[in-house]
Amino acid sequence: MDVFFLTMGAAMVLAMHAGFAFLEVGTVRKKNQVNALIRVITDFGFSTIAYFFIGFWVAYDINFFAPVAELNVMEGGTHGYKMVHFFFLLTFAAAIPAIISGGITERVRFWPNVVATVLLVGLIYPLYEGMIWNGNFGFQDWLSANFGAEFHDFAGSVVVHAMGGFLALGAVLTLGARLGRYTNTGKVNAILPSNIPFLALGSWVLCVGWFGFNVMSAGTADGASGLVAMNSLLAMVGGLIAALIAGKNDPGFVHNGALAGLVAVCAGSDIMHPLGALFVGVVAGVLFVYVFELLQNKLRIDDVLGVVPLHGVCGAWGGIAAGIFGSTSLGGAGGVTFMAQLVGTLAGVAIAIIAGFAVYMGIKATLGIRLSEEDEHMGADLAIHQISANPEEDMQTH
Amino acid sequence: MDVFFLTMGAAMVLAMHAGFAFLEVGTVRKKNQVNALIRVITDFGFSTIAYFFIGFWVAYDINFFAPVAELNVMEGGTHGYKMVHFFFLLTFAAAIPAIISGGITERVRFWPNVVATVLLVGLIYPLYEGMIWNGNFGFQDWLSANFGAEFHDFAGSVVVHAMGGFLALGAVLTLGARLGRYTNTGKVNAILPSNIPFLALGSWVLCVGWFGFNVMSAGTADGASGLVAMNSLLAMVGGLIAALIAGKNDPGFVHNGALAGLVAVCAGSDIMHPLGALFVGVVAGVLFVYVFELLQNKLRIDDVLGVVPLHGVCGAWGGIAAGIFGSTSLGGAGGVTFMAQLVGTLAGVAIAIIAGFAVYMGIKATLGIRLSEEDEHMGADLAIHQISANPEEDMQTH
Amino acid sequence: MDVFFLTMGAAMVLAMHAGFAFLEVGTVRKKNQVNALIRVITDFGFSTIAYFFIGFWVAYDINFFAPVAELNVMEGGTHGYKMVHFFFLLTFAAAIPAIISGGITERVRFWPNVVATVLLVGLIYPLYEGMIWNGNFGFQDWLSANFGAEFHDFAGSVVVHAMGGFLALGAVLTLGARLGRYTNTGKVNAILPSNIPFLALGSWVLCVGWFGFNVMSAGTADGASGLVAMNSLLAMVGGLIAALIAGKNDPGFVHNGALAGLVAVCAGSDIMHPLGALFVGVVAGVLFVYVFELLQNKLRIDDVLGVVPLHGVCGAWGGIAAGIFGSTSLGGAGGVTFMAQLVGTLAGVAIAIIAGFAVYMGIKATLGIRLSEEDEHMGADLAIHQISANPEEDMQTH
Amino acid sequence: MMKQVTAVIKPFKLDDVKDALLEIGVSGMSVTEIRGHGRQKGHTELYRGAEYNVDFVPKTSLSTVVKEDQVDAVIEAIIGAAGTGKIGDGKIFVTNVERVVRIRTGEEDADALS
Amino acid sequence: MMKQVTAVIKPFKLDDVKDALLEIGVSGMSVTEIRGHGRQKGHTELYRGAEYNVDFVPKTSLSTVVKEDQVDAVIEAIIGAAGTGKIGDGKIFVTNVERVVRIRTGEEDADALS
Amino acid sequence: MMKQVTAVIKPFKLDDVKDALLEIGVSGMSVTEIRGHGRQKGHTELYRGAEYNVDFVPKTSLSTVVKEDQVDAVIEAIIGAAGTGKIGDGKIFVTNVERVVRIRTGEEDADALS
Ligand SMILES: Nc1ncnc2c1ncn2[C@@H]1O[C@H](COP(=O)(O)OP(=O)(O)O)[C@@H](O)[C@H]1O
Ligand SMILES: Nc1ncnc2c1ncn2[C@@H]1O[C@H](COP(=O)(O)OP(=O)(O)O)[C@@H](O)[C@H]1O
Ligand SMILES: Nc1ncnc2c1ncn2[C@@H]1O[C@H](COP(=O)(O)OP(=O)(O)O)[C@@H](O)[C@H]1O
Repeated sequence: MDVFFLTMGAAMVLAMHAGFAFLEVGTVRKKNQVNALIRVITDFGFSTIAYFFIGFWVAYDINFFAPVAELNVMEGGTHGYKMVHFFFLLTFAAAIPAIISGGITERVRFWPNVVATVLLVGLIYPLYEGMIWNGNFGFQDWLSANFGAEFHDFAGSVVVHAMGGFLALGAVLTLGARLGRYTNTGKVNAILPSNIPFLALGSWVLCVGWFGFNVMSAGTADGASGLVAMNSLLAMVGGLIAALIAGKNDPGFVHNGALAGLVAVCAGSDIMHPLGALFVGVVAGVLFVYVFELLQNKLRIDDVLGVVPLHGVCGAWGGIAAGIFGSTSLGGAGGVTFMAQLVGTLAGVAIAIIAGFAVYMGIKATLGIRLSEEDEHMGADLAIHQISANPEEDMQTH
Repeated sequence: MDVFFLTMGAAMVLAMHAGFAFLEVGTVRKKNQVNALIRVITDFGFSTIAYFFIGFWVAYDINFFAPVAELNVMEGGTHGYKMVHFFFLLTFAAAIPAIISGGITERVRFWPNVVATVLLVGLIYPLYEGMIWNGNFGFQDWLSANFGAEFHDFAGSVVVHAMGGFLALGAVLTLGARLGRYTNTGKVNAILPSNIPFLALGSWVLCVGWFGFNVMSAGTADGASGLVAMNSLLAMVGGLIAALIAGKNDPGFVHNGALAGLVAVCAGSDIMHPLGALFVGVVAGVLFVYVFELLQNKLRIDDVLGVVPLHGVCGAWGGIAAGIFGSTSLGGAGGVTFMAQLVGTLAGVAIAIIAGFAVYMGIKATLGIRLSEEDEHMGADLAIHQISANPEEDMQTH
Repeated sequence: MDVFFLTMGAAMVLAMHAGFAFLEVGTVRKKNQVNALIRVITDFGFSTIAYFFIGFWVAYDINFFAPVAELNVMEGGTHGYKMVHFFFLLTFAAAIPAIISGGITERVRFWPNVVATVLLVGLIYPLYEGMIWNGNFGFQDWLSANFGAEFHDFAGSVVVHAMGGFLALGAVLTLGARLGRYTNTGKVNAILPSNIPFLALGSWVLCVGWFGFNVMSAGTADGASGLVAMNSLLAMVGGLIAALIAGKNDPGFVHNGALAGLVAVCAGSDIMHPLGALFVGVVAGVLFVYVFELLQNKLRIDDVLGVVPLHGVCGAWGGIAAGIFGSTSLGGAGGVTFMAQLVGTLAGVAIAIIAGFAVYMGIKATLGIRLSEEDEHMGADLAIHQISANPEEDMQTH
Repeated sequence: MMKQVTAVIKPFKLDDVKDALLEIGVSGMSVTEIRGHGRQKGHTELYRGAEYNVDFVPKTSLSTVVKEDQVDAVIEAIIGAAGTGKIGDGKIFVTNVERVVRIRTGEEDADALS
Repeated sequence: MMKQVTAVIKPFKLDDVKDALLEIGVSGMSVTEIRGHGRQKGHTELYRGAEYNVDFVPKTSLSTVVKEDQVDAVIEAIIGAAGTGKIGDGKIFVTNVERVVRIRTGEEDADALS
Repeated sequence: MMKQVTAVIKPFKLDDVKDALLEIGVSGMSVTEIRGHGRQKGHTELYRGAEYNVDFVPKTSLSTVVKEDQVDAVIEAIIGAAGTGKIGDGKIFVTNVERVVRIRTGEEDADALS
């Protein structure tokens, strides 16, 4: 039964990776679409390997290297619940490179990016994941003792999203902006997306899959909570409406606004009141629009899909918001404290920022991280994959 | 358990909204693709708000404004079954504007359309929904007393589809045809769809999601019925094959024919024999093709996606067909009468037609409902969203 | 409960048919996209009819022609478990023409192809399916007696994939290569795919749906096994990484490589150790790349999507691999023998090859199977469906 | 002598211009999608808060090769069919063509155009 | 003197024509996708029961600027490679070019073409 | 007399060339996406182990009709803006235009260009 439950959750979050892929395909220029697709599926592949052989053991001290007979997975036993739990949690872990991918796209080299994926999913992410979700290093106990509660992150606003989003900050800054994005004279050149329908498709797939991400985070079918489902729904809706208005009907903002709400609601979706969730979503939608514009146009950080504002900032907001709207005084279920949420969130953000710079600077110094100017100009599709997104058509017109 | 069951159903029907979006994106002209996408997701957003704050209360007298502690949703209680039930039923309610959207696309103004969405999902739809599915106003009792049975609409052939489809009639007629669609000299100008693969994608998503729509209408995992699944399958197949043949291999007809069968089978899918369901689907497929051509070319009603024939006519056919093929004499499970089905269906259709004209005429008179000629000519994408569907490419060639 | 379980499985495998459609749409030339879409959905329709009226009865001796009251499907009874089981197994059966479709696309006639579909899904496939999964004809008993175990094919590496893939061999050879593909002087002309993002979309849908294909093959929610899920995951990942490397970053190879791993893991996913599954996937990924190139470029067999290597060769490899990695000596759960797997696999492959030639040669001789040169040149879209994939755009530029 | 008359027009006027030309007996024409820059200004697109100016507007270029004595009629027909009176209606250019050959038959000049 | 030879041909003949031109020493050419109207008729599309006539057929326009003495050879090569004998094979137009400049070097006329 | 100056340039140089022309007072221009064959070679694509040579490279053709006395300035501006010094920078062709008409007003020649 619970195997069925988690399988559905895992399948839905697996589908989200297709969502990440299409969100990126739609946003990049046409000459980088193939690369976006291959990079996302390849990252998923190497994430699985890294998490299977190292990461899951780092976070939970579990591995699967005994013969099947000893793993107690057959019908008499647990039906392999641990295995499907691995699958489910892997789809979360693999979201880390999928998130970062959107920030570094259109200029990153292929294999060095795979190395980063392995390091992040095998080591960095499980480190923090284990601290929060497995009580490793006594961090949760310390929070409990000092701030009255553990850090509550039900479905990963911080563990997954803020972690991925702020890891991307180091990655994006290490890589630098795409050619021609910002001029020396201070001008900001717009680089237009190739395909809004693909962007929207990606967003829809992510929205739908997210209900697996959140509801199935309960772990067992009997633990599944309608509150989580309703809160996710309302935060999503709050995010999309807020981004629609703040973003003046812009398709990029609307479709990412729904995701902003979902990112923010993960942490407290099991304890907030639906009205609280709606409010959290609205704030996330607005936050996304303004921080996106701030980073891109004022701070000149070329985070292509806006993953720092989307996953980083909205994720951190979600971690903190759980401490506000989860409290009984605001109609929530309680059991959280503002300070524990704040400290837990800041710890995650700090680890992410530091690790992001460390990993990408390290790779830059050793393997090189960025495409040559010529390759970037030609596009990653032809440079790395020797094929364009619409080969039949491109052969005719180019 | 049932929370899990309904969550899956809700996620599947949520996905159907992406299906509505792509069916529309593929059918409209390229200059209106972005608008179609944004309108569908925005409608979903405001539907949620309207149904959460008003509609669900109108239909079922339930709201969620007490603190979490009092809502009895945590693990000891019902696990928030009511909440996920709200989510599930919302995805039905939100189908109303999604259906209408396909009829009024390419010329409707943005915010006036949102006002219509709120009125329809907050008031009109829940009114009839409550009458049928919650026994409000004693309508079902009256049917029982007079026609030997309640009106049986298992998964909403009439409550959702005929309602949406016939609401669209008033909307489409109030708006009028797209510029250049029909000339004064009596000529019918074809307006070609932009993208058949997107149209087909939308149809596939709707088909798959529909099994959530129908099977999960049982409400509980133990109530789930293989008969519903099989009947839905056979009606879908009947509809697509009939539309393929009647429509002479046309991709628009084939892919909508599958939906026509599914629309028609909703009402009686839990009581008809599979052969009955197959037949109901075949009739729906043929009906769709002929009524579509009649409306478009003879009656000169510019219902862009054909939602009146698809949801309206096939939905009404489904309501009535449940009274025919649900009877034991035709191998069905019985418990329905032809007259109750007929009267229930006609009541729904009448409410829809009247309300459709009332709401859209009202909005037309007060806010205005239609884009200016100039905006319609330029396309809703540039006019409302200042961006086209393929901005990178369009910047180069326009 | 189990009805819910299998409904989810059936819906997921139904979605895979959309995956087949888009994998094909993306790979063919633009002038054949509409035809690919219509052919896949039409094949699904006629498969349902054939399997409902004949095939299911051929394989399992079950039909549904009694009145509902006698079918014991209502709430007191089995909830129609058999019916949803039919639905689930139908989605497998319908995969046969969907697989073949990818090999014969761009040149096959429409209605003769439907005839082939009906013959294959109504007769040929259920024959072998019944032999393996229902013990028909005493084949399994004979294997048991002679080779120490029955032929184990948990989720259809051979029953579905090798069957479909090797049926396609006869179909492809009977049809011959597309015009201009190979010249008399021995030159191999490349025919480029139209749309890599659609190809990738198809692949992702297939990957996600596959977890329904494999996990739900257990048949009951309590039988669901985490081992199956984990093995499927690792084989998929092994396949994609291997194809990435062997295929030198090619998008076609990467996205099909994931499927190659999944094809191969079906048979033994319930008994192999995860490391065995990973290895089986890696081999499948490499096999796919090399056999594809061999067939296309050396043997000059114009199997457009590469379904013979993908489903045929990798499926056969999966059937045999279950006999190797399923054994306890390699950490598996045991209960299989290498010889039973080998003989069972070869039997399937032999039936497929013979039946493929018989059916397609027969149709060629009677109805004709191939488009006229002129139609093939114009494209199946205009020739058969009188419409192109992007009508609005094509009307402007053609 | 043969002349090529090339008209840069608004895309949605193509059908009208084509019909007008066929009416006066023009036997063939070739059409290309182009983008033009002139007095008519392009529009502005906005994406996620960033503005993009589209400096070119879509235009259609239609050209037909005719005998010299038809040139005036052709110009008149185009002006009649393509004009909206608004900026951006486009321009007509006349150039000299020295030789015309029909590929199918090898016919030359006036014969190749009939 | 330099001449521009422009050929309107069937799209699938482009490769053959290109090869034929390269063979006789043509150094460069430019190609545009166009749509043509002439004796060859367009097809009809049908969508959901409504008919659409496609009045233009896809054509490819290939043009090369050569020295005057090469014109005959170029025309011959095109006729040889582009002909199918069916209506719609297309036409060749020859016009005068007064000046040619190579952007990279500033070379003019014959030098710019070598 | 009026002349048409047509420049085949690298696509990413279009904005620079347009700006340079506007600066010297050119009032209008038309632009087409073309593909060119010349000394600059196309690239190779690889799909599933099969190689495809792309024989044409994407180019942009920009043409403007100006009065004869502006031709030298226009050529100079184009050379200045479109040159990268690498093979494939493109060519400029000058041809004679006998007549220009503005569709909107019917104005002819120099008036039609102002
Ligand atoms: N000097 C020119 N040379 C070439 N094409 C021109 C020239 N001037 C205008 N055009 C073309 O004619 C189109 C219409 O010109 P515009 O100045 O906008 O309006 P109008 O023709 O009404 O004066 C332009 O978009 C451009 O394509
Ligand atoms: N008078 C013309 N001016 C410009 N282009 C023409 C003319 N006549 C024909 N063409 C071009 O040549 C193409 C072929 O012409 P068509 O009459 O169909 O066949 P054919 O060249 O074999 O007589 C047309 O589609 C059109 O693009
Ligand atoms: N003889 C020609 N006739 C027409 N177009 C030409 C000719 N030669 C070159 N071109 C065009 O100019 C482009 C650039 O020419 P190329 O020989 O590659 O470089 P360059 O101009 O630097 O010598 C070609 O791609 C083609 O479009």
